[in-house]
Amino acid sequence: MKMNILIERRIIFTVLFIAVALPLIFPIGWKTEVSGYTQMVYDLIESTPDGKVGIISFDYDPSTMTELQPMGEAMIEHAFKRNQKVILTALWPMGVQMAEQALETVLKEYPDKKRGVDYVNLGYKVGGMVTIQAMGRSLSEVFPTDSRNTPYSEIPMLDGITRLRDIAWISSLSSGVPGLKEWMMVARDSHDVPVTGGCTAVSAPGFFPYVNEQRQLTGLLGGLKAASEYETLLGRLGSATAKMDSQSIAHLLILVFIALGNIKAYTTKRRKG
Amino acid sequence: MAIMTTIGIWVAAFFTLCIFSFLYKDNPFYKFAEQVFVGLSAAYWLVYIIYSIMIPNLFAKLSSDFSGNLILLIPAALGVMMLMRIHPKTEWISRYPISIMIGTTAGISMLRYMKSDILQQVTATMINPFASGSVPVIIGNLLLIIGTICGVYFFYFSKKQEGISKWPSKVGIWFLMVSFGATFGYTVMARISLLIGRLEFLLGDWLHIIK
Amino acid sequence: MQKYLLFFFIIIFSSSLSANIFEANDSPWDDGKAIDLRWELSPMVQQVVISRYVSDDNWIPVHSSTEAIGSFTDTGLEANTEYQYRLNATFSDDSLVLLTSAMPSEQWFYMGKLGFLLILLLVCLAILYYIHAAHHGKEFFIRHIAGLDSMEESIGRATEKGKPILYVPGISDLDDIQTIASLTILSHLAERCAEYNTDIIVPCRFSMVLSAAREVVKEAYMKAGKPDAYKSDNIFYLTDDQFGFVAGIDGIMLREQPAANFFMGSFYAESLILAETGFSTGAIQTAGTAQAHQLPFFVVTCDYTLIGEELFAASAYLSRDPQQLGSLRGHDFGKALVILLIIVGVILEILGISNLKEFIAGAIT
Amino acid sequence: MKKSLPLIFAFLVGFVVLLSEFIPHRPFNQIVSTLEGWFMIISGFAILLGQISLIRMNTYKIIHKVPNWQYNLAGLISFALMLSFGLLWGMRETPGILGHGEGITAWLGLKPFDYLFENAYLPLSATLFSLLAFFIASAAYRAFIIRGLESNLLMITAIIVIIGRTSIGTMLTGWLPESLSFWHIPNLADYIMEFPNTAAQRAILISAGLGIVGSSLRIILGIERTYLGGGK
Repeated sequence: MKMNILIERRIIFTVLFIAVALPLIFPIGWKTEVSGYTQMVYDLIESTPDGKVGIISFDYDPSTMTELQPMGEAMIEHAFKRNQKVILTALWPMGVQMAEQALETVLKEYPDKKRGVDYVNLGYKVGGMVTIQAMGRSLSEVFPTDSRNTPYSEIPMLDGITRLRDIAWISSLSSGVPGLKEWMMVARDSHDVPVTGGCTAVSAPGFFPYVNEQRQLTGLLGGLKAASEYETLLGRLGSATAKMDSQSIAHLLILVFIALGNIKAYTTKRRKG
Repeated sequence: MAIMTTIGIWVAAFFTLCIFSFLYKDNPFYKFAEQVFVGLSAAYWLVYIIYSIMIPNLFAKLSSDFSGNLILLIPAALGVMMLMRIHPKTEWISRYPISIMIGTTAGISMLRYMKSDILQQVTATMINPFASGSVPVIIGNLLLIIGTICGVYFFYFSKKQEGISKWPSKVGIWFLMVSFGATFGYTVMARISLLIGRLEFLLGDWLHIIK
Repeated sequence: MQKYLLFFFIIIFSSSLSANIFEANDSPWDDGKAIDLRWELSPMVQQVVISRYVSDDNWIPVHSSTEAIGSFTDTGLEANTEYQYRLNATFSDDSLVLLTSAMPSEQWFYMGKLGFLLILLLVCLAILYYIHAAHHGKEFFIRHIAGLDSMEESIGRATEKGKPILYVPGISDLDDIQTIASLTILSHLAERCAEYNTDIIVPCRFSMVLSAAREVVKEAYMKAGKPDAYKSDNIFYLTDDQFGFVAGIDGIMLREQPAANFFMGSFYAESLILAETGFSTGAIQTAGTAQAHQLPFFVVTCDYTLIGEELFAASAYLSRDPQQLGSLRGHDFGKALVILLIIVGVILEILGISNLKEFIAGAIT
Repeated sequence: MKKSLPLIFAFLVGFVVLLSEFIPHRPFNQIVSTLEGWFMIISGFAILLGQISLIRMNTYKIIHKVPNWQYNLAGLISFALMLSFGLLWGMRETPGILGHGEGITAWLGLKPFDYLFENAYLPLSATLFSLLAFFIASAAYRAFIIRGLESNLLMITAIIVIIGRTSIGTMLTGWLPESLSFWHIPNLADYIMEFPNTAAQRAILISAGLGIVGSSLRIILGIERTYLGGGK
């Protein structure tokens, strides 16, 4: 019995490994459709006037970067494309490194964007919901300096930005607590700033009730599929799109596993019964 | 520089394979990699707490304008009291900062959860289901209202659920099951994505099989 | 008298026709950071620009419009400071400048949050009332929780097979209320196990949980009158690493083949691995967690699942602790209120009345 | 005394936070604003504490040579390495005690702290969680067996969502005419998410939210005091 389980398991592991690897080596190029919630996120940034300042908060660590990093890159790029300025921040310490990596990727295509003028990284702050609440009163109290130790008052793009109300939109890329939910609760429901963002697919179903008439969340990007949809909207062949073939094949395989499992259970039951 | 980058990629590949070896069975490589992870993670937190919180929000303010920021000595003292938790004998001192933190969090979460997760959700369910012209949306809106009410009723414990009052709870559980199914589907997607990311590293950055 | 009245009406009439009004007032019921501006101009106006005085003849535009009658709220101001506003109106052949000023001040209540406050107070008072009542011996009914039925079945099966029962109190530390609820359930289960002389194995991830679990089980054995049957070695620390902990439990399940598994408390990604291995060994499985993401895996792999709040209800039911019972009853009051509000709200919406909805949602300040 | 004073603190702080939500007048918002600033600093210390105790526990294991202590030693060494790199040369844009360390950065291609992050921390963290993909596959095979009505509902929804959230769904039912577009699998998956899923998740949010309001209330009033340790 024991051996059986282990061997069976290893076979499944190997098959999955191969199924995910093959489409990476030989891409198929299937198309994706854009869903309504992704469109809402896109429209929010698209309809924000030039020169406005948005916040992108990197609230995740490398464990979920495959899903969230493409969203971060696409959103920075979108803001740059629309001539908006972005503040990068993080409620998770690992988010700071994620933000810098995303920025590096986008800056390759937008080399003339300048730190302090078009974007700034304000770094990591501890405290989650309470800290966001403090940002609602004063950003410079929470962020005395940016990650380069430049004082808040000396950063040109932050001139006239004193508290959350002065921000045009906030996007949180979130894989847990604190993250999107805390931003939504404080920045949207208490300070009336539009909040949008992305989350890992695991937590997406739990965020759907917030995308409602009241717009607690303006749209939602749930997982890699949504990231690739956003890339499609931007007209950018990014890293998420390239991975969707593998995703599709692996999903098919999982369905096959479920079917096989049920057939096996049925036959054993019949043999026994 | 190029050599160090290549070495870095090999180190990364080594650690990746160490973790994957757990799939065969628990082994020394996995245990080693795991402890390295724990150590690096602790150091990462420490460094960021020092450079992003302690220095800019506390020490820099105190050193640039001590008399103007005298009040910051209070949280600094409370913070030090927090560290007293490390010894069983002085642990009681940490109760003061903890009580302040817990009190603040309790106050803020009470307000924010009441507003966002209760009131806003209630008002978001107060919709006219027939406002839309399209049949699927009308049905959807009805499902939304009925599902929310029955779902909340499922979590209502103070009443015997017999006879007719059994039904809302039953319907509530059906909705919960549909939602769990959706969560399951999304979780499959999430987990596979993570694996794709790692394979992309192994096959691309490390082995250069894909570009 | 009539003459005066007539004169008065003429003045009002003419002023409403031709006079241009521009006025500023402190926004009521707020934190003194906003000023309401209102203007009425003759309908020929083409462009309206409102600016706020900053310093040294410096005016910054805060709003522009093409409407003859309109209003705007300027926000982000300092309380108790006088602000001057200038309105520049452009007509096809003429232009006009109007000036006004106001001082924002803080009030003692946010009127927009009245609905919020009332409902919050109502729920809090209900919770306090029921806790108070429970302390004074009032008995509260708790509905049947299907997941708890598994206890008898599990113990029965374990006794019959002579195999132990495995109980995992979640992977969170003692500061998580789910872990506390889990320990309450453990206490009850351990007592029944003691009665039937069935072993109960409890692997723990944290030392705090370990000592609490030992205490709970020991007490349960004493209650059952079998303090000698208590084996402290059956409750042990495994490792505090997440996946290591799971691997350890997997090993136990395959080796010991427990007749029943209980997974109660806070679980994360590992729920799937645990429940799947348990399923394959054919044990009766019962799970309970408030971690919504993990429920799907438990529902498909376990025979019984305590869903979300059911975990806390089960704990209150088994412990009969007045604080838990009272709170639960208070939360139930809240749920009944929510259901009522939704039903009334939907009916009003269908009738086209949205006052209730606006009152609850309130203004965001 | 050792317990009652902290309880009073928690009450005062929580109560002022509640009041300031509804009273826009001074001094409440200023007090809360100060508290929020303090909260951040104290939380910083709390995290410091967490990491210090972790390292202390590791050191204890090494000194007392508990089984497998060698692994803890590896952990401790990597901790020391990463910490000193970070403190000396800082990370990314942030300078450390010795500034930006241009020399060593030029040699490594990255700052030493970032080099360790990218080549050790990042792969470890990402791979640990990618293990779950394998476990979900094996669970799909062995545990998702059709049983009662309720688990069937779960399975059917799961299958629609699994297909709908990939390109396969687009291909399978892409040929459907406009009038039947509701049955197009990606649309169906979105519909499930938007209506029944939202309803159920909303019910979960509301009932859990009430639980949080209740426990916050009990903490503020000092009825719930397990956070002080040592039971009731």
